[in-house]
Amino acid sequence: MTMIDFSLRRSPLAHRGLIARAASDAAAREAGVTLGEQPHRCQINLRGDAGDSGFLAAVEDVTGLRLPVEPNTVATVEDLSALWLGPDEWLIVGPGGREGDLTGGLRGALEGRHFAVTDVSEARTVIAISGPHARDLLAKGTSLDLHPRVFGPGRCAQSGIAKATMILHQLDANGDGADGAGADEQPTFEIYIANSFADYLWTWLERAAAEYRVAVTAG
Amino acid sequence: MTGYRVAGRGRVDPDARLRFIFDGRSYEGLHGDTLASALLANGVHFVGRSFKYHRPRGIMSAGVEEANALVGVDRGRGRYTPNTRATVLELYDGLTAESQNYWPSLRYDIGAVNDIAAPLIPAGFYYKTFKWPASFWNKVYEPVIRRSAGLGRAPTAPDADRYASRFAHCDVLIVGAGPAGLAAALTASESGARVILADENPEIGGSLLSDPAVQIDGKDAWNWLEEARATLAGRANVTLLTRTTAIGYYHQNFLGLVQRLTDHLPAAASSLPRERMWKVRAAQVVLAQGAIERPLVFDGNDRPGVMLAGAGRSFLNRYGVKVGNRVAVVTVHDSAYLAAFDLARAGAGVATIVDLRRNPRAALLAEARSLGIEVLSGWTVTATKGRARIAEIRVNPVDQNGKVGAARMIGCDALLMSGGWTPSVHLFSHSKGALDWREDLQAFVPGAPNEAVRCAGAGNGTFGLAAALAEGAAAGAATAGSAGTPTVFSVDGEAPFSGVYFRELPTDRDPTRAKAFIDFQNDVTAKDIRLAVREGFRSIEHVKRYTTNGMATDQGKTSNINGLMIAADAVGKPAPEVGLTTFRPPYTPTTFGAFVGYSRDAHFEVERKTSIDSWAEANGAVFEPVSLWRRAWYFPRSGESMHEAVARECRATRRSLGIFDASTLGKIEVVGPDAAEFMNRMYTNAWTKLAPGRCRYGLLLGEDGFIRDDGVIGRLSDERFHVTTTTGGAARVLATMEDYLQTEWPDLKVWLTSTSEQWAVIALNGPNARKVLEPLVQGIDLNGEAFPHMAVREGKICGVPTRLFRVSFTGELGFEVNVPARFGLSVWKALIEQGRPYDITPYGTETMHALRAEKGFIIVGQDTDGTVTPHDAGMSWAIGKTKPDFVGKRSLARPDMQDPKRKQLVGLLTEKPETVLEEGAQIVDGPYAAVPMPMIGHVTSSYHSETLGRSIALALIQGGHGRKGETVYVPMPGAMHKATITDTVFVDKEGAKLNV
Amino acid sequence: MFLISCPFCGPREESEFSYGHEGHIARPADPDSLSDAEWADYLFMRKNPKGWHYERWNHARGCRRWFNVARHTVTHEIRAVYKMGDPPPAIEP
Amino acid sequence: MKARYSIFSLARNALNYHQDWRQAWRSPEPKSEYDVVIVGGGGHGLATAYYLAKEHGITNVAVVEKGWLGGGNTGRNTTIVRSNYLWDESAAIYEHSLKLWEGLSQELNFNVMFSQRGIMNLAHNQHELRELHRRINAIRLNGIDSEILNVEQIKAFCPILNCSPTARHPVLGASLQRRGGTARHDAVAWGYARGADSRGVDIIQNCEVTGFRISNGRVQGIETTKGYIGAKKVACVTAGHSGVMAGLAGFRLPIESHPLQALVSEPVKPVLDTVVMSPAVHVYVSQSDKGELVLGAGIDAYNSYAQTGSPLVVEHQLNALVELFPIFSRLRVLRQWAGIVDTCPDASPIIGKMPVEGLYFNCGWGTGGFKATPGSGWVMAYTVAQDRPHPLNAPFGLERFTSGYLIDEHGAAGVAH
Repeated sequence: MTMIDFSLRRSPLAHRGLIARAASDAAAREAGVTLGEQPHRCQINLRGDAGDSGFLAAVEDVTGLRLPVEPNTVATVEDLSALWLGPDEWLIVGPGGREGDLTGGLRGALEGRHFAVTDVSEARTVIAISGPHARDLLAKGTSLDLHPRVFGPGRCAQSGIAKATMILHQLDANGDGADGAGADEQPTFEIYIANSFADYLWTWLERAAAEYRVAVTAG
Repeated sequence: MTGYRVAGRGRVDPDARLRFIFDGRSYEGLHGDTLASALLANGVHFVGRSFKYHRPRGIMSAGVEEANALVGVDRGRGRYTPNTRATVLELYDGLTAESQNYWPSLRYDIGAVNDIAAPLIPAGFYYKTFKWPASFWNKVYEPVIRRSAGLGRAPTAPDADRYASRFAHCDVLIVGAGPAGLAAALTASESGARVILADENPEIGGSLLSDPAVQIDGKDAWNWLEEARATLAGRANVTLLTRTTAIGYYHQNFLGLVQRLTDHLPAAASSLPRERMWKVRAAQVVLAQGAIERPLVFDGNDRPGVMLAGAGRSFLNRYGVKVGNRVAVVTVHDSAYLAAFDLARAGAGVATIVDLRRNPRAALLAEARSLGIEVLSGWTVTATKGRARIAEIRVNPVDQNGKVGAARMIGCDALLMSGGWTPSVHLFSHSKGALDWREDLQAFVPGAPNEAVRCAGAGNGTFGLAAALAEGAAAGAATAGSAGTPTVFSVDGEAPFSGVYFRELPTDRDPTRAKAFIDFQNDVTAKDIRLAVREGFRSIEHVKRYTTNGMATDQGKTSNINGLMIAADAVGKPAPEVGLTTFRPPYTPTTFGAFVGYSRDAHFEVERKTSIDSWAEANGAVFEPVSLWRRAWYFPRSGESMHEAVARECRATRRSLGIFDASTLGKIEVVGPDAAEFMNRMYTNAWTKLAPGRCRYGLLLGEDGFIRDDGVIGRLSDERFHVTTTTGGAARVLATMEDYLQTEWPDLKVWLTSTSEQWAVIALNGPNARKVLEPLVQGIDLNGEAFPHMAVREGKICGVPTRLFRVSFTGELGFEVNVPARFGLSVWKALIEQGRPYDITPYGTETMHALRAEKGFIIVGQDTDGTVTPHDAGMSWAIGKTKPDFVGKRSLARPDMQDPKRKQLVGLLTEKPETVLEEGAQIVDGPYAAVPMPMIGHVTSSYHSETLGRSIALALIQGGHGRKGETVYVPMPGAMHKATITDTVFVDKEGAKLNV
Repeated sequence: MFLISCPFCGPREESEFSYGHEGHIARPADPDSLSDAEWADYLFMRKNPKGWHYERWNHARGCRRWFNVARHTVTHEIRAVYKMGDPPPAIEP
Repeated sequence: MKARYSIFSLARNALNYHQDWRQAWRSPEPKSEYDVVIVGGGGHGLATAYYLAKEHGITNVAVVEKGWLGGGNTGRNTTIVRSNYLWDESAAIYEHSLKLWEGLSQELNFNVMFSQRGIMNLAHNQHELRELHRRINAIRLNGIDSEILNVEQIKAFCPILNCSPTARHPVLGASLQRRGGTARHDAVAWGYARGADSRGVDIIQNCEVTGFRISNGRVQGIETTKGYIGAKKVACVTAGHSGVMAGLAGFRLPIESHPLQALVSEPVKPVLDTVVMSPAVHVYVSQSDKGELVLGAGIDAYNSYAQTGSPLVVEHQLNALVELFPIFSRLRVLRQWAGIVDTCPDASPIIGKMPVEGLYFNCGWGTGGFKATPGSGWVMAYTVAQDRPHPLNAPFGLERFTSGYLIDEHGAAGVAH
């Protein structure tokens, strides 16, 4: 794996100084909505035939992930997740730095099949939205129905938000057990947004959230 | 307490007194009042002037149907709102409002001469005159007409408020929280269905708010209402929205609701939006919009003090205000009696009830007698008197043959009228549901639906409280599916509810002279309607458009049906055959801002920025918008003009080294065993033989054969192409590729992935480009033989992975450094550092354009306009001659594509080297003196060439390829310029500078 | 605003889709063999029916897949949504 | 010949309270045969009838309309009239039309309220500015009035426009055609109807065409809901429904029908005395003599014959309006509606002969038909009378789609109007 000088990396929202603006944990707990950037995430776009069990198996060997074939769902194993983007398209996400070994590993394992592995880690940043008003805030920008009966933890969708296009992922409920109860009152969403739209979307979110108590979190 | 306030009545708070100002005078009202009820409590009826005749007008209703009482509300700078209906304007402390459409004052209005001139200006008079002399229309007539146009005045400052919007999804959306809507909501929400209940009023209840005496389930209406509210509020699956108007009903149960959040508050927190647009997608819809009372049509029915009977009752029971101390009533319907009785009990003297029906219900007559109210049954009203307020009515008996007897005058200070009730079918009509004519109601009611919708209550033609509750409950149960069973309600003390319907009331006077109004705001009278029909306007749409009936701000809520009945009578056909004008959104006038929501200022549209944008900004770049992007246009140093800056940037690049942010280019990875075949079919060029590691300029056409996009395409391996597109074309090209791949050639084994945002692209151009790169690049031999022009290599720069292209859009030795976007800025900075010894110069899009023009490289969309073929552009070389097919190939063979007279791209050199032609200047053959001049083409690109020290231009000229050396003329404002046609390459024709 | 059921992602709002016009117009396999009139017919001539229209939509802001829709051009009822290559369903007029 | 309209006839009729006005046109039953039957009682169809009678002496003519006169796009459009088109062919036909507009109220003895308040097209970026110059230069050399305004001149001409350089789409320049403006749409239909009727043309409303009778390649007449009507020649001028008519006649057209939405605000005292159009932000607006702001925007993307559109389009056009005129934000939408326009691949009309002998079509005006009403009717009358196109409409034949000689006016169309 090639050495990359991470100190040179700069997220599309770096100029907003979000870390410096981050609220205290207490303030964040009180907030109606929290917003934060999670800047450097490994993102691999994977194309292939979901009907080809060999393809699915090969991907599982490399990533440990059983690619989700149910639309709008996410498979997660430890720090890797696979988001369903389409009938033959997934986004494999994980901690920054995994790009090299994942792309290499996948290309090796899929040799001879009709597939495409494309590193798009640099194409989008991630904005995390949490809190009791998270759904209300998102509803201002997206026409997706985010009601717990319809969406909920472990689901994802590509859609529009305000005048941008996003990938939305609702995380599994943290701390409140797998029943998702916590996710109902305090859901956490992640928006994958293209770099060049990130500044627009961030300022839009802050403005739309103004009528709730909003706090910035450090990623 | 003012003279007209009735203690102990209404839902207003007698202890919460509010001051407000109307037309400069200070008044007192109560919390819970509307401006209208507060004015009436102060004895003020005369509140405005009508649109055409400027007649004095009073409050005629208690709701959204108000046509007269429109006021301007002033909440300070950037917060002036005209044309607000006083009847729905909630009172707050300090409210400041003014009446409209008069000069100099409401009471003494010059425009009132129109009322005297009325005989000269009947419906449509303006079509018949103002034609001579022709020049007078624009200079004299129209300016005068425009001076009298409009109602309120427009705001003069930008809106200081903010607006919100959101999407919402539900199982059942219920519009209207009157008895029917509440019954539907209570039932539907029992089963846990997601229910949204919306009502335009500040509180739920609808007609119950004006009918406190009636009993539901053994409770007084208002107690039952409070319990219903509590029940609904207690259900997590119910969203209760008051002050929320359903404005439009669109396809597949998509409805727009506008919620008013702050207009009722004296002052609101700045974080609070003024209004919120709810965009609701509902599985099922229940419409319970209720009904609107009809005015009666008689001479002088518009005088201040004349109002709908139901309104009189609402003002009393809901707001604790009696509309007069000596009230008269004229009616064809039972419901008006209720207003009379309630007013009498409240101590307002009720003079008389004039009932055109010969035999009203005995029960009503009995109660009237017990309250000491005189009932004239079988009588009519033929005139009213009084200036700023009604003082007398003229009444006459009508015998069974319709003969009108001798008149008698009755004094009064208010006249309540009821012409019966019209179901509100507006939203149902928006949804394209069919409307059925109900002869008994003389009204349209919902028929066959076009969406998943049910109607209930008065809005469905189902009158009476018990019936409305039952129908609402049934609708609620049905929408909730099998889960729901209709709640059953018992009702006591329900009033009778029946009536007949009239057009103009019978009169003993000449009806052709009567001013019997139908559309109060637009001053349309019964005789205007008859005139329109007489002149051949026999369709209701023609009548409406000719007379403007129903086109005022109330959109015909009180006038459409009366207009239709009179038109039908004049045409001599049943009403449904004459038709009903379609109801159109919005249900009530809706603030522009509510539609706009957050899309203002910076958020009106996305502004895309590259990873290097912040450096450009910090270094004084001037930006230009390019599609959604903002791009550095040029980098002026202090005191430099644009021309000087661009000249310097050009010089530096040609002589040493320029650096340019090309990150906005679109990038697509085309991957798979059939990648080359796919490229062969999409682009004009041949790709099979392109070796991995090499690049080629690609040209993309539409099927019509015209140039759509272009870009350099690198082959990374046998099965992987790195395609670049124009900045504006990025999304379009990928979509087009996916279209062909998925719909025409699904057999091809190819995947397409956008990498536009993955890569930052830094273009280095100039003789010293290689020198600067060499020390920073690892794993790539930059030597000319190892890395020739039009090649691509993968390696590292500054330790960062790169796709390094050796390409040139300037004609100089050039490289395009693709690095992962997050490293774009730091690599850019590193190159700037490394380039200092060579005076590395950042340049913007203007210099890029000028340099490429010197080389005759086209810019799609500037040198082409969607009508240019590759041959026209002099790029036949880009067409793979041996290929059987590619997108657009067949169209190139059409006769007009072969025409030698087609406009072709050429170079132009002006006779005077300092003359820079205007881009978009037209080209002619001769130095014509006069227009029209036959045009043979136009200038597409034009610059001062710093390299040549003179101007250059590219142009599309008829048969241009065959006219090199010929002279043409370019007429520009103030001058006719002479120019010579040349080829398109002005600098380094043999391309020597590239091969180093 | 339509509610369109993407065959892959499920029901989504019209704003996520882009319109692809009349469907089932296959690109000629050998365009060179067509007369100018036949080519113009393929390029430009359309049924433009008042009634059921078999048309293409692209889930542009979603999975980027193209698919077919049978929609009524007066009532806007969407009767069928089906994948590229599938035959148009028969609908009585 | 019926009584002329004038201030004097108004005064005379006022004396007896307007009881004696004669009907503006008759409502006759159809004859068994006509020399020419015109399908479509909109502005273009009625103008065709009027000029057939007036210019070519052909008066044995019927206009059949399935609904009420002017009930289609004539009565639904935003009434903009201009001739500032890029290509010579377009400029010629629209300018011919504009010249007819300038005398139309007198010609028809019916005030169509043609108001030459000027049309201002805004440019918001370098590309638009370049295209603007190209268009204006071409228009000028074609002898048509047009001028370029810089930002200062724009501010002076329309002070309430947001000309801030920091706007998301800053105003960089504009073109102005002072002779352009608006007219009263209904009056155009009514004026032509009255004029045609007085020359003997039968105007037959509520008469829907259900088919064409065609034998050996020549049209014989039309089947209608009022029975068969014979015709030596049939002219279809049916705007949004041209595709349907072509289907009945057995051929297809390069046309799609789309909804075009418009809206008006509540009336306010005059603040906007010109027509402002902005292709980049997608809106155009004027203020009517009643005080209402009249707005339009682009078409809905999909085929439709339902006169409704997506609220998204309305939302976008109001976003654009408030961006250009921030003071309008608190005004209110009074009424929104849609018409059905037939769009051509090159955004230019089709006027001429069809594959069937004796059958003529005038369609494909897309979003720009109203302004062309007089000129369109004038050339259509010539084409029908002479059985060959007038030089003004010769370039707009169906053949161009085969030969490739398209007259691409997408740029000129900019936003729909």
